[in-house]
Amino acid sequence: MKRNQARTFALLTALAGTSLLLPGCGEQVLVFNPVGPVGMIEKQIMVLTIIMVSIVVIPVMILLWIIVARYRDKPNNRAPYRPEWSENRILEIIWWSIPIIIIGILATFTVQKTFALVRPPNKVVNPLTIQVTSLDWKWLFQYPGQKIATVNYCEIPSNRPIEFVLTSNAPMNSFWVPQLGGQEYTMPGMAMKLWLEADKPGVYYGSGANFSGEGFAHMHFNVIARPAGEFNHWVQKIQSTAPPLSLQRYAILARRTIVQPMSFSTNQPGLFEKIVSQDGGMYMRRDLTRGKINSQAGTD
Amino acid sequence: MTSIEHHLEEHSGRSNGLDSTGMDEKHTPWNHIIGFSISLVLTVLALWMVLHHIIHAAVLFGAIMALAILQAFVQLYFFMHITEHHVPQWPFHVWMLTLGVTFTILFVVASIWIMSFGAESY
Amino acid sequence: MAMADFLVKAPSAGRGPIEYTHEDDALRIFGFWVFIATDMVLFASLFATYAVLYRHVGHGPGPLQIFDVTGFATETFILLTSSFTCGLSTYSMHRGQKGWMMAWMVVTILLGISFISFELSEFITDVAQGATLQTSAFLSAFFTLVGTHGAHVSLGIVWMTLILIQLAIRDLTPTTARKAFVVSLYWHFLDIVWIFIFTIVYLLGEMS
Amino acid sequence: MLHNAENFASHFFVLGNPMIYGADVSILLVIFGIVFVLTYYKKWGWLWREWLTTVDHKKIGIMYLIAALLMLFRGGVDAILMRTQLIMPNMSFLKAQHYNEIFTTHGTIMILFMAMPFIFAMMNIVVPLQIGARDVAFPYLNAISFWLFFFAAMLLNISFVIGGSPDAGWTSYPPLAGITFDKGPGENFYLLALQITGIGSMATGINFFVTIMKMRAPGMTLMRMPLFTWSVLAASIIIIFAFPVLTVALTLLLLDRLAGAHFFTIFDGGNPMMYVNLFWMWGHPEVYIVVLPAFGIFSEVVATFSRKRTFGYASMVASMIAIAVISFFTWVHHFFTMGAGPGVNSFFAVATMIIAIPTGVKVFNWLFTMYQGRIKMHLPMLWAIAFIPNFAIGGATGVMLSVAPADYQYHNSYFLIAHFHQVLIGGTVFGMLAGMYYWWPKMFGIILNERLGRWAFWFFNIGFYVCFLPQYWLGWMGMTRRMYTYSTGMGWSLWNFISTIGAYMMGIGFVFIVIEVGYSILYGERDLTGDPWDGRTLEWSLPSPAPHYNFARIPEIAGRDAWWTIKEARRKGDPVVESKPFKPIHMPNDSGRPFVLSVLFFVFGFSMVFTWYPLAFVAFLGILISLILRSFEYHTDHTLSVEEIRHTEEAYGRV
Repeated sequence: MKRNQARTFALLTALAGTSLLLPGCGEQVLVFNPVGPVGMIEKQIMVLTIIMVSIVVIPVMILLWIIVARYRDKPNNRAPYRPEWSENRILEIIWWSIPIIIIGILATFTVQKTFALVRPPNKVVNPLTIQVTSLDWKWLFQYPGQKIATVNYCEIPSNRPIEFVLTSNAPMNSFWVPQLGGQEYTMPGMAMKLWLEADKPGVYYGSGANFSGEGFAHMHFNVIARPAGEFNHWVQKIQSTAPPLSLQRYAILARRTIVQPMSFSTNQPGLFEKIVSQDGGMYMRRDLTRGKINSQAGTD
Repeated sequence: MTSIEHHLEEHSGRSNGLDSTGMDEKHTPWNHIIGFSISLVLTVLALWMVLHHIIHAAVLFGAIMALAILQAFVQLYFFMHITEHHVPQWPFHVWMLTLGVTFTILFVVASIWIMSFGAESY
Repeated sequence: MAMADFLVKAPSAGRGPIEYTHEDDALRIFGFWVFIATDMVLFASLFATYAVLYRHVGHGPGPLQIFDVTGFATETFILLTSSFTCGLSTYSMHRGQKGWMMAWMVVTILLGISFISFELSEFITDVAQGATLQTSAFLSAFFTLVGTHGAHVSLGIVWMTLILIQLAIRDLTPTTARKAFVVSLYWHFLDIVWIFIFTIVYLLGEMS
Repeated sequence: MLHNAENFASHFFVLGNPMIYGADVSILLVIFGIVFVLTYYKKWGWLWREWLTTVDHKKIGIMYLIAALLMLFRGGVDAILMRTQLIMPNMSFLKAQHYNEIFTTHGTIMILFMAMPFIFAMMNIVVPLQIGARDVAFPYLNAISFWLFFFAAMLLNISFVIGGSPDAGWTSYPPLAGITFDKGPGENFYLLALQITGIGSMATGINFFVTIMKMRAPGMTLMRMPLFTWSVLAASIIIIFAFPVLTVALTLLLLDRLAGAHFFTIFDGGNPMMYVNLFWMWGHPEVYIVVLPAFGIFSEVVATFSRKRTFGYASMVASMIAIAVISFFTWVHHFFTMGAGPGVNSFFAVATMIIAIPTGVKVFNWLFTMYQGRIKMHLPMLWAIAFIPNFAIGGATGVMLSVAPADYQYHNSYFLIAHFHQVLIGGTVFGMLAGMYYWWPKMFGIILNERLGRWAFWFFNIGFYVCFLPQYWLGWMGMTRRMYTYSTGMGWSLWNFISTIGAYMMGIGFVFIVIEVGYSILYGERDLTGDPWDGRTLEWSLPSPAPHYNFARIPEIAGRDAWWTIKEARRKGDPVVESKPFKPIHMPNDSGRPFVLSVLFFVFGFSMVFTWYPLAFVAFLGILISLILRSFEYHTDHTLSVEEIRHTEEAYGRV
């Protein structure tokens, strides 16, 4: 009876281990199917971490299994019993030093990649700037270079770095497109920068990741990556067919509603900067001028 | 019996402790007078330095912070008798204060660093 | 192991001061030191908030417009002096001079009251000029930091008065001595906090 | 007039939701039930004298335990409701607003009103017994701590039926939690309840720090202290330095909400991120406050049931102190995605990883405590062994999260949810349950039923993996936390379904624990020896339950595992004679004031929630007056005569 329990226990542990270590297969496991350099870097470091922590976790599971099975208190257990044995310098040195080495390696990569991710993923191609505003409960994307705007979806050219400049005109949220790369908060009174890039054309799921109230669960959007030509074509189409984004329309957008995707043929010049700096916000030392310079550079 | 009881029992002959003077052997409280004088001097110095902008702002800030820290130690030493060994809490209260100071500096400095978004050049 | 043995060794021999006579009192004094450490971190958080927000003046006045050098210098000297008189009170207590002890406590309380009056009048002036808690992040942080210190001092005044009464009723006993000693620790600690308010809030404000 | 009254009632009472009407009715029924039972059996006086006014650490610990279990139930029901809503895509079981309230109260209650009192229960019951003390350093303050916690818990829970629950998440980030976006009283309930319980927790931290530092029995040096006591010491240090920050964060947010200040608003220069910064300065150390005592319990349980000395005692102590201090250097890992710059993120990422080193060392030390021992599979040991794989995975995912660039992908996703449930349930809850089973005989003199306990264990443990392992997967699939609904097409449905099944299994596990406790009270095996597990530390040298003065004679400690050493000596036929005569014992007087004071705090908090300032002022005056009255109270203890002690000891058969 007791033996059975130990076996079930071990089996369970092994199952738990393997299910965690299953390779990131399946297209729906988004973070393991990145389509751009940023997501790729993040995937690599995730895989590296999983391998490194396994160096500790797997031996722990095996040791636990062996020790519990061997040193159970049952009659006729001939395993040694040394109740006073409680010190062993060599063993302790081993398990102080192995984690230190592992953490050392991880720390090195972490610092390196943390600094890498704040730089444009691709220095050759001119970046495109998209200004993202999280509203209650929708996403507004403004293209300062193209002078268009979209709501709850955004189109990007593939193989070109995108500089997302993020703010919020509502409770803070977080801008996350898992297949392109990790998220960053959108915060009122601030404009944070997030570099992403898509290698392949496609439709990528994006969502607000930080809870922002009642409509939060509906704040998802698609990022549609197209080859440069098609993207330019799309821009022209929006410019010629969609209605303009007036201030009144923005005021309606800013209300607490859930809306379908929309497109606008113009963006309000300076609207984004106004959102950020309204009510005395914008106390970061990196001011918007850099964003402006970049957005001009990003003009086609 | 705890360590305090143990310690105090050695002196249980003393009923009210009125005769115990600890460190204050002399009749004039020189310790307090010295401490008070130093604190006055330090305060006036800091005030004077700031009102006359004697040095560059960054250095000035460093200087007045140094004076403030010095003055805190004056209070701790001359008035709060932090270095007194003959107390049951020795030295644990010094440890706690040291930890407190560490976390104080950490919280203030790190908050400024964290909240200066994007100040770093990259 | 040698270190550990050292840690629990009873304090070295020698006559302890009156406030340590009973174990309970000694424990309370220790507990109060630990409380001072927590209060220090409480003020640290307020200082951190002030440091982060003090440039965020919004549409309201900045430090230079509202700080008055004579005002805060006077407050500082009053509080420094009260810390000194409070120290003298403890000194008299250790010499068994209850009369002097109580007299110095009275002086300390009076100085504390005048400190609070100056601070209040400073606040009233600010508010009259339209610089209120609601005006800007800077002013919220300023009023909260300085106000929290002021609240501590006010509490200290009430507390010291209560102990003065107890001294009068119950004479100088190990218990009342412990109470007086604890409130004096509190008072000196508040003086240290004020030194940093003086430096970081007022002097830094004058520098900006 | 009538309209005004109606308007008031509709805001004051939460109307229009059948679930809340149900809660109203059940609350009333429970209150009537309690009042009836107490009156019928004439137990009001007993309740007041024995419990409400007690300053005995053991009784306070028991009250903490009961409160913690009740709150575990409340938080667990919240969890079951949430998982039911998420069992299938597009469910309409709960509305968005209701779901938001439920996950907010779930998190708040589980962390502050379940985990905290649970560890306080263990601390209170065990620490003085383990160090050979008669009580904690400040018994009266200890009672205040408990009652503040209790009434704060009531204040938060009452929001469900009066005024409306908080709905901005347990972290309550502004501006969402600010007055602009959240006008209702729910957030006020959150802020005031946490503030009140926070004061109590801070006092507990100071109390236990002083107790452990100054009230150990002679001969018990720091390096001879039981590891649970060490873990409580480490946790107390964290409490002392972390809780003031919470106090400030909550006060500032409250000032924003009630006094129109601009700390965290988005107007006039306020900066919401400063709240996030302050909150996690407390929030991260808080995680270690609740998990370190669990580590301590595992150390005790593993050593006792392996019948072996703890392996690497010095390492265990060093790692706990290291964790306590480093835990203050890591808080930014809760907001790597805030864009504070790569320098900040790198520093805090590396500091976070460093914590994994001492934690990993502890796991190996537990394993090697079992190695070459004789492992008895009693309930506490079962939970301790189950903890190890659990915590290995939880720790590993913690390291994965600490890698800042990877965290950009994990943050706010179900991966994070799975991680912290794995460490908080697998660490804290497993630890506290192990502790509850372990010390239950010491508390009540009854051993909990083994068979029912095993059913509870297997349901809870398997349910745990079934519930949370799929959530790692969901996180990788892009599902974010706090979504009240999701649509098909993302591939989330299956995993959510499995996860919900796991949650139900854990619920069944909890029901088994309740049945087990009830059954054991009625038919359980009595512990007459005082030492049912053949324990190693001093608490097992006392009868179960221990007399109110704990130790008739304060023991002299000659080494680590004090009680084991004495028993070994006896086994070798070297009788340790307790020849010292009894001495009179000073005991603190019971007092009703902590209870009254806390009621006043409750009234203060409640009236602040609804901004009834005159009432709040009256309550505040009441608080001041009761503090002043205490200051003038000089006869706060009494002496037990030698006769009384001898009489009690004879009743235990110990003379």
